[in-house]
Amino acid sequence: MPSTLEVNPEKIEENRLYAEMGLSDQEYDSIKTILSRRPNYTEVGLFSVMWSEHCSYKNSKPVLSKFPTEAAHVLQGPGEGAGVIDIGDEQAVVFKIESHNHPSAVEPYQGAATGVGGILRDVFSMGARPIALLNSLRFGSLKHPRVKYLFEEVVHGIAGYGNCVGVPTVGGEVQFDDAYAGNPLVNAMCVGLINHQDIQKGIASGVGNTVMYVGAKTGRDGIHGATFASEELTEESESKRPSVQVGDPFMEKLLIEACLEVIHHDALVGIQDMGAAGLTSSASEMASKAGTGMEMNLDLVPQRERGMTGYEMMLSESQERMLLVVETGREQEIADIFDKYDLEAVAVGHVTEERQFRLRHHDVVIADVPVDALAEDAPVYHQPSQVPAYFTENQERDPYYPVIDDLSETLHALLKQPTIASKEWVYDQYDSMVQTNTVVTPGSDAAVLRVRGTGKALAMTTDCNSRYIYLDPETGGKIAVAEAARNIVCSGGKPLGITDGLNFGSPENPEIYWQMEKSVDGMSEACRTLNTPVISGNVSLYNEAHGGQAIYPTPVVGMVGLIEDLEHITRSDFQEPGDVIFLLGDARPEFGGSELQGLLEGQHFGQAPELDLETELARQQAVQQAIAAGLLQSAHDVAEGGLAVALAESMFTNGLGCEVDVDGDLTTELFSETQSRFVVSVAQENVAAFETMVPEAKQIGTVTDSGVYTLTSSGRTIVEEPTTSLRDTWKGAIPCLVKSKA
Amino acid sequence: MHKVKVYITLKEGVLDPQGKAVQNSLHALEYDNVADVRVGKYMEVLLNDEGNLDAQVDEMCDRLLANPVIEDYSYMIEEVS
Amino acid sequence: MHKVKVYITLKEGVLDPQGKAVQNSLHALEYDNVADVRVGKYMEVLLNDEGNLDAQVDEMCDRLLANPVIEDYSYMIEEVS
Amino acid sequence: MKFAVLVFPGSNCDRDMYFAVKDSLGEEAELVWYQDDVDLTDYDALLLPGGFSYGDYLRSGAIASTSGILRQIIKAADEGKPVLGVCNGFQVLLEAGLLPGAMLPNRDLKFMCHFEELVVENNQSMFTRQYAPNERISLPIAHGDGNYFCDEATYERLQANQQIAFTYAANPNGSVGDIAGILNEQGNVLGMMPHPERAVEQLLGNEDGLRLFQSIVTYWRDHYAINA
Ligand SMILES: Nc1ncnc2c1ncn2[C@@H]1O[C@H](COP(=O)(O)OP(=O)(O)O)[C@@H](O)[C@H]1O
Ligand SMILES: [Mg+2]
Repeated sequence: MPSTLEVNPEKIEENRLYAEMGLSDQEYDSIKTILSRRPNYTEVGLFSVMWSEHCSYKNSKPVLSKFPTEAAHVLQGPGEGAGVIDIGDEQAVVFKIESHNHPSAVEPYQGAATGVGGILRDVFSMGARPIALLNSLRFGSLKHPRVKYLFEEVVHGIAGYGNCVGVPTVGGEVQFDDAYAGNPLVNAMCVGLINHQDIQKGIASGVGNTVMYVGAKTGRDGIHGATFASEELTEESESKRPSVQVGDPFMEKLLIEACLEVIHHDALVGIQDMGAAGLTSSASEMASKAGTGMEMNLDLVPQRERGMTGYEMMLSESQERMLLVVETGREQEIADIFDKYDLEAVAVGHVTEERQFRLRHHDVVIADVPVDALAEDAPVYHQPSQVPAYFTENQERDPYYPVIDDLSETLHALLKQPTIASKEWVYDQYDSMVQTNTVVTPGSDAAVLRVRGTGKALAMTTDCNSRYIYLDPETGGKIAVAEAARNIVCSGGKPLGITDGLNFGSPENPEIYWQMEKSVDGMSEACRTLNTPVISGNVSLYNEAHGGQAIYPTPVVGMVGLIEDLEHITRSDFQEPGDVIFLLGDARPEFGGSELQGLLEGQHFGQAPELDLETELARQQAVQQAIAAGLLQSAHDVAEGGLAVALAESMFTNGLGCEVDVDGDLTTELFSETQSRFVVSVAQENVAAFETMVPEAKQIGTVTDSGVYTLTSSGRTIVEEPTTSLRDTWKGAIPCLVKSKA
Repeated sequence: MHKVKVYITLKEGVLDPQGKAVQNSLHALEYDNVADVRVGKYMEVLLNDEGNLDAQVDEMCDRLLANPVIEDYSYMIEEVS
Repeated sequence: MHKVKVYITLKEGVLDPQGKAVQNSLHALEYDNVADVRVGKYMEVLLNDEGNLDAQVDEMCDRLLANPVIEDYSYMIEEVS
Repeated sequence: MKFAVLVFPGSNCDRDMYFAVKDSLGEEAELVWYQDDVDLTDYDALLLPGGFSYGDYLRSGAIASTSGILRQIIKAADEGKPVLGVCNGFQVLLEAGLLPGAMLPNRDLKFMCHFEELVVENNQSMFTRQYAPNERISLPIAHGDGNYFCDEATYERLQANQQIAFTYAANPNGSVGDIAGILNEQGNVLGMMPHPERAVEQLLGNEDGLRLFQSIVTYWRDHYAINA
């Protein structure tokens, strides 16, 4: 690019060079109006990244404004590095999710690793110690060699980064569907713990205060990463490969420890990570939020490569960097803290009263623009929205009803479906126990971490069944939130709030925009009913592979819940022979978007299962009450694969057996994915009390020590399978697919 | 039979945290004259002679041995008995 | 200024799980003539000229760059400007 | 009894070790930053925790093993003080030459984290005296480079001197002789890949690891506390 760097403002306009950086003619014109002159090359760069979808949410803002974000327990909603929720005892939980889809498609190891690094910084920049990582992944079918490579390397990258920094990766989800073949999704979530008094903000207040740069040196990596993340994947973006950043988890670990020390220093005014659009976004946002301006001398920015231009430094997305604002005159005190960790904190500028963003390089002012123009004044687009034809067709279809011959075979086949199969191959590679707080490790409904020094614990999960959302975004959006809450409730928790990762195709396509609107409508309604406000989130658009095939709409829900007493921690596995198994909620013949449909038809169509939020809430409260009363031995929600799969999953950890009786239509009873249902087990002595407390629950069988999974109907045995044989199928599926030669 | 010596290095401009860590450690050991360290991979591949070895090795490097997104490679082929 | 190219290989008799994995992957890609793969490290160390470089490099390798229990090393020193 | 938990840049099980000693074992513990100008003679036992010192760059434990504080660790080991290296701490002890052998990447090259069954091969050491002979215990492992290697002569020596403290019941990583933990010749330095500090509370799985720390304490009381 060196030759274009010389380009003067007139040439930029004449040759529409701004378009190459992702700005439209209109956007360029409004920049000219704001500046009352033509922007120079560096300035066009600043606007192009700050006005990209990734940083400005210009296409998604109108949709995001629908989310409920407030509740008495919310201490910090959307707008800072991460949201914060009170958990009592002057403590709070901090969490956020972030996508790294496009970088992971190009360089899966580093893409996923730096995704983890970025979300960690969002959390510790709030002053919180990161205590857990989760992720939500989507890939095409594991039969394709390229998908297999992406899957292995993404998992490897998440493990490589998370394990090294010493934050346990405790949960997540992985789904496989051809819709993601050309465009995998990699969303990472981080949860942190903080004392109220330590909550930090990313603000640059106090005119004259010093701006300090900490962490890795700036290189040419990721230049234009932010705009790259907002473009569709094309042949060209493959050739933009050098823009992929490389992470250094060791540096991040030092940064975590140093920053958590620095937040206790009273000379610190504000702190923010350099995420997307690096120095540009962190600096301009900190000033804009504080109502100040900022002046920086780029000669002082630590540089990894020789001859870097101002444009390159401002747009670089080198990882593991933080920006601090520090009381003037006390820089050395801050630098000393970082020095202990061999990190350099360098003064690069100062806070100004005049609300300009002014950059000097080699004694020349290379950019001088109003701070708010960058951080606040990006255009907002109300994209047109249109009901897709496929939706109307699906709604008008007769409900899908599957025909199966052999129940046992069907159960085995479902347990083998990669989306249902054990994810041990994935989570065994994650250190899920470091920090020694993980009470429930990956594999149960939600992960549970005790809060050291208290009698409390936190439950956390990520969920999103995108097939339902594809078929019916509004209902599917409700289901995503409800399912996350079910998982929290089954673990003994009370849902507190969510972070959302909105992964969609191009918002400029009215049908995709409609998917986004409707799913956010559904999510918002569920959040209101379940009292789980949205406290943070992330938007990733333009997830389309070569040829414009959009992914399934995938608004991932990350939820955290509070377990008020360690005694309430509940697992999804059956505990003792003799315990009585209950089912909460009846099945209806709902198979649209189900695993069984995918298995039999190779595609998903028809109507998503219905969801009644009041019923959902009532049942969740019933389970919560029963757990609090000490009546439940185990609790598990009925999800993909229906009751037959939920029962099997409940037996695998402890190798027990069960005898369960079902009546009615067997296909529906066993495999329907009707929502708001739970399988719980109750010790003999508590059965009466449980039945009084939850009269809706139906006894369906008992846990046995036979090691055999037995289903009967009208006195006839319909399935009889050794637990070990089912478990082998379920555990072996993914390792087998990974190992198989393409 | 031939022995192929493959050298894999990070592309210029790509961050090499490992190299940095080794360099700092060498400084701590008082080798103050170390100006830079880059860490890469070295592989020895033993090949039975079949077809065009140069073409095969190039292909192997592109497809598997090196990650073209962030790495460069070079190699030397030696005859062995 | 000199550039030292350091080659670190696993000692004979030390199992090389990485080499085995690469070899298996190459076979999966139908390079059937691959008889063996060993994976080691390749480092480039840039040194300002001070004292006896050979002695320094030997020492660096012994103290840090290679682990004598499992690894051998060799190197080449080139002059650069 | 006073334990030092040594913290290197990139250590990440340091706090876990600290809490295990302080809260579960009920003894004194201090986190000691590797560069601090401390005198380790004040401590009765040294613990090298797990993690990724220096990012595990070059070789796991290699860079940490060259830091100045190792001189003090070696001195303490020479004096017969208990020195325990867990996971990355074990790797540091190997790289520093305090224990024989070296670590290679796991057989199937993947990091792995789960509980593994171990066999207590030597229950006579100061670290294992609370275990029964050949007792089977379950401890978490969490490592990518835990494939212990030594040459045959060394292995024979380890066996002859009862230096093998723990083996895996089902070798997960390819280690020579299923080795999970080894002692030095004097028996006062133990390196092990499994994490005893992660198994000191029933809430988190089991308390099999707690007895390792209790062994150190009872040994120390028997030998020193009388004079103290
Ligand atoms: N889908 C969403 N729902 C709610 N809040 C969101 C959403 N997307 C982004 N946000 C909020 O907007 C703010 C800016 O987000 P983002 O740009 O992703 O953060 P960062 O700059 O740290 O990467 C954050 O507070 C984030 O929580
Ligand atoms: Mg951020």
